[in-house]
Amino acid sequence: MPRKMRYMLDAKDLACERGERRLFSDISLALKPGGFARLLGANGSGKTSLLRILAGLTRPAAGEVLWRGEKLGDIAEGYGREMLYLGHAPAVKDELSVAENLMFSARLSGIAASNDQCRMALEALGIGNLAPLSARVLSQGQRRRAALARLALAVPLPLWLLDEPFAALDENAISRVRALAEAHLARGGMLVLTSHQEVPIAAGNTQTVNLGV
Amino acid sequence: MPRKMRYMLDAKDLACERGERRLFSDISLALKPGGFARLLGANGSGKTSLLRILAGLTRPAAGEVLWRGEKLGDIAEGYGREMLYLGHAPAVKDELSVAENLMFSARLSGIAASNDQCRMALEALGIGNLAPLSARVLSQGQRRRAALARLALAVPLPLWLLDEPFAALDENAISRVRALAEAHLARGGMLVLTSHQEVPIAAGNTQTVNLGV
Amino acid sequence: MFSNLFNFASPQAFYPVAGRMISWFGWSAALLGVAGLYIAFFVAPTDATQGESYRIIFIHVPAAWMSMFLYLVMAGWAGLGLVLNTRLSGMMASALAPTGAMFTVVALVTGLLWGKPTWGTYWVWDARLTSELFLLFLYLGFMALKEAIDDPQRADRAGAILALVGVVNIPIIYFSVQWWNTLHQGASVSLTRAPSMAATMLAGMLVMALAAWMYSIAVSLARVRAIIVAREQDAAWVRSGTR
Amino acid sequence: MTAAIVLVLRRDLLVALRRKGDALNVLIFFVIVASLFPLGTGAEPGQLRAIAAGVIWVGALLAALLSLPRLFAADLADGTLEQMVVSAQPLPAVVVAKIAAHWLTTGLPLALIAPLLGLQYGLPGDALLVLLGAVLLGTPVLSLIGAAGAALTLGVRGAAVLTGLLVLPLFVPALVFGAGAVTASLSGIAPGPHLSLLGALLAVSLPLGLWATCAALRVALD
Amino acid sequence: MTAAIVLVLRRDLLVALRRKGDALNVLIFFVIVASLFPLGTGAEPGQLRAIAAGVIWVGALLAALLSLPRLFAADLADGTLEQMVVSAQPLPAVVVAKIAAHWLTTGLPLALIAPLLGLQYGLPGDALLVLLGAVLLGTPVLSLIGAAGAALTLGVRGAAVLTGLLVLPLFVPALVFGAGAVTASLSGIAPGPHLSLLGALLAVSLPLGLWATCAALRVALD
Ligand code: HEM
Ligand SMILES: Nc1ncnc2c1ncn2[C@@H]1O[C@H](COP(=O)(O)OP(=O)(O)OP(=O)(O)O)[C@@H](O)[C@H]1O
Ligand SMILES: Nc1ncnc2c1ncn2[C@@H]1O[C@H](COP(=O)(O)OP(=O)(O)OP(=O)(O)O)[C@@H](O)[C@H]1O
Ligand SMILES: [Mg+2]
Ligand SMILES: [Mg+2]
Repeated sequence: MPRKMRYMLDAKDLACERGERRLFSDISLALKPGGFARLLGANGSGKTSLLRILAGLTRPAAGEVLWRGEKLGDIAEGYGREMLYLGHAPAVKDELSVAENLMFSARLSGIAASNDQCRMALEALGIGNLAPLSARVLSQGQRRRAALARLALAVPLPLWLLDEPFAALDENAISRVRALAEAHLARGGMLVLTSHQEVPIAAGNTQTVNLGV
Repeated sequence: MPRKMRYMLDAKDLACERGERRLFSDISLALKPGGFARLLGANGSGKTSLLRILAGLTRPAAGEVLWRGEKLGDIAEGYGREMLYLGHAPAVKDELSVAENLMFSARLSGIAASNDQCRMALEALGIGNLAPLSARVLSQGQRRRAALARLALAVPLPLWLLDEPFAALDENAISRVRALAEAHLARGGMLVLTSHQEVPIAAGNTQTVNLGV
Repeated sequence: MFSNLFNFASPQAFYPVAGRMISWFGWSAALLGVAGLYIAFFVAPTDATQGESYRIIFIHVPAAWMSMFLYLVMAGWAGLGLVLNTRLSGMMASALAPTGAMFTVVALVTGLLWGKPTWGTYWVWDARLTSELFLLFLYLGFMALKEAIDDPQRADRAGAILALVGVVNIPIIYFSVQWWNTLHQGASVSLTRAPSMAATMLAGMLVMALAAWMYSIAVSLARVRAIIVAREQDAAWVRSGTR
Repeated sequence: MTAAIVLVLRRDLLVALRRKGDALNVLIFFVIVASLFPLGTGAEPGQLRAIAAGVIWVGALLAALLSLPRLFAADLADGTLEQMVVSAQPLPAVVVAKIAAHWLTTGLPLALIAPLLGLQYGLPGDALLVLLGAVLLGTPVLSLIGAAGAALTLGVRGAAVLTGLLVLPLFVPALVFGAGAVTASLSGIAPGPHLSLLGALLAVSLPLGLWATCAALRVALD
Repeated sequence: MTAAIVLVLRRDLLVALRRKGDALNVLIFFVIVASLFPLGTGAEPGQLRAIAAGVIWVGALLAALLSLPRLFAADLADGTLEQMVVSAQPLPAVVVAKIAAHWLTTGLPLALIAPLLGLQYGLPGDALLVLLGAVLLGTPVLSLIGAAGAALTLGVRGAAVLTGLLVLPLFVPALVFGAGAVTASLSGIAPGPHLSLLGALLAVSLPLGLWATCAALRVALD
């Protein structure tokens, strides 16, 4: 019980199997408000798999993930209202404009953002001028930025799970994302991310999970 | 005539338009054997577009690209036998094994690689053990490595055009790719690449093309 | 809390048990089969209207019954696996499918052969025949789907969903003769009514049905053992030869 | 719940609107299938009328099938699907909305054009009405079952064909009752029983299809 | 040139055959389609024989259409297509190989099983032969035109509408002549003219389809 109360996100003794092969086992991770965890490991070590387990997308082969003391499977959409997961597929639809994309994905996370707020979120990522363009014409980095603009709207969501958020971004974009992450942590949010790039993020409480080779 | 003879790849006064908007103009770039060019610029500045023009995939709005003194359009597959282009899509088929993927894409570039050579190429990228696996199960970084294994076989091709080769790679993989690139330059190959990550590459003759914001 | 109750559901525990059971069921199947065929071809009298051709019934009806019954069993295992996440269930479902498909084919083929002398045609598009054909497609779809998915656990779960949805076809086959008026005859063996056929015929059919049952169990157990070995290649108990 | 349905429905319809060709393809395919028969069978009015319902229904089945691969595959590839599963909205609501969008862009147009085709085949007025009713009741069944099939085959090579293999057998009852209703009305029998069977089918496939689709989507992402 | 064709053909066939069931699925699917029609239209032997050719052709058309989306779209999305265009191999060779692979995995199996289905529908022996010939001549046309359509739909906005309007109507002559040949042979008329029209169609669509596909692919990548 005490552990439940102290940690918002509490992952205990997780193990993951892929194609009959055990990727990792006995991985534990616990976050309080303001906590930041960085997942490290070589290519293929299981960082993405771990993040998907934390997001409730994949079932762990062993162990369990608790959010506010409850098991993930039992809370379903309740968790979705408090957690933002960004995988490496940007979830940006070619057929919609950049602004429409952002608006719909914010609503999907339960955030009713006005047009102005969407605009400002895009500006926070430096792509305000692209808002009316069809997402089809975006460059690789612009597409990632369009996906990351969700972060600027996700202020009410306490937990962010980000998979390689800095890949394909230029320096300017990296520092913008970093600023968003630090602001999130400063206001008591929690953040788990994977990144091969060494981007320092200031947090009161940082932990590192190393999945090895 | 003298310019034609001195440079293998000679791109003159290139301009690129996308959706009625001029991305860049008056960009020139010329490479001799052993020459290395790094394309810089913010997200959306046109690096990928420029690389695709050099590969002959996109037609420039102005200017022309000469290879061994001949215009690209006139030589078609002849150019394909001397140039390797790796875009940010890895061109790795889920349905084939990692080894089969490599074998077929090498053949497509006109390189008849034996099974052993393929194996060694995969080992050069540190994924020799994944050779028989279906590409579907690869992680993001492993997939990029599988695509980059082509470099280890592309020794006979004098020109390499690489779009963000270091994205999603861990440190170990980055240094392997860097070693391949330096060996290529050292034996008189030419290399054009874009990268947001600062990866130093030793070359006799380095030039930087900055496409700005 | 189910972990004790379903302890036997671990492939490791099940493997040797299955090994011992196979021969029992195999021999029973053989004996019953011989007895059933003997009744069918030597004891049962010639039919007044259909002559000798009616003897197909001794294969046709048990096969048709098994084709439906095995589907229900397969779907049951699949559903169990989906709910309790036991590995063995998916393997059992996979092992049952080919046998079920085989009996479906037998029912169809014997029906075709029987149709020619009795109805004057091999095939009519009537509801019972068609729904039985679609049972075959369901079996094939189940196997194709499992085959098409690389990850065995994922394949099990996807297959289970399909198998459960397909269960609706079974009542359609069974009641089709009542719901639509068709060429095919209705049920003559019923628990609530006195059987309307000769006692020897009934006995022959029941013995053949039992034989089919034993055969199905034996073959499925053998197949599930093969699947266990193939899937658990990495597991230590297979490598150490405890089997 | 309703908010979530409206949200996803609006989004899917917007995407469909931007790619009008897809819906149009389905419609054109349907018309071609249906008009091929007068060409192929040597147009005898009596014969035509007899097969009209069957042809139109088969056309509807095939058209529905044709549009299935698009239902989830694009969403899976670009990451939208995983966003939907981890979202704040209940998955069944998302799935209901996606199926509704599918029906609105394929089933409904087919239902609206079916009486025209029936006219072409010389069906009398009341049979046309029955046809319209049957297609309106039956196409949602196709969308529901089809969605389950599409979800089951997500990420699988040759998915389109596999989907066909899986769902066509389950489509058959809709075909039988749907065509049966029209044939009955042509022979002067009341089509009511057939239509209520179709309704029952819809009532069964609604929960079943939804459950299977949600379950299969979770499996596909695991 | 030949080496390039063999290379891409082998690769595509390997991709197709990696799933053992893939080609088989096409067949089973086709059989299901063919079984649906009699179910919907009622089951009189005379009628069945009359619609047999139409049913088989619609099945072929559907199988072709269903498999088209995966012809180039997957290659575009994963970058294989741009690799093929910048490769050392001539693009027309690559395209020929891809179309041939498509035909070998969809058209050919259909052609081989079509006579069996014809048998099921009660077609006489000579009509079966005509059917086989017609399907063998006609399915490559479907692959060729379909490939051009699939290439046109890649990337270019609004091209989907264009494809629907261009490709499907172009399929119709193949269907008309193909079904016509069988119907003619059934009514005792020589099917020769229909078959030679099919042959002419193939002769026309070969260069046209190839050229259009190559051009469209370059446009899609530009
Ligand atoms: C391919 C064609 C056929 C198929 C798919 C088929 C299918 C079936 C099925 C599924 C059953 C078991 C259902 C039940 O017990 O109610 C059955 C039983 C039976 N079939 Fe067939 N059948 C076919 C052809 C025939 C023919 C041609 C005859 C003989 C005229 C026939 C006679 C029977 C009889 C007598 C039973 C047992 C019914 C009973 O006693 O319960 N079937 N068939
Ligand atoms: N079905 C499967 N069969 C075998 N191995 C699998 C299967 N699915 C995934 N894997 C393996 O599991 C690992 C997946 O790792 P994951 O995607 O979590 O890696 P990662 O740490 O995120 O790597 P990266 O840095 O490259 O993104 C890979 O090594 C992959 O080969
Ligand atoms: N059809 C179009 N209409 C309008 N703009 C377009 C169109 N196609 C491309 N663009 C624009 O052209 C630019 C393409 O840039 P490109 O992909 O070359 O960028 P990049 O420098 O490689 O960027 P990144 O670092 O993000 O990869 C983007 O700004 C994009 O918005
Ligand atoms: Mg990863
Ligand atoms: Mg780029």
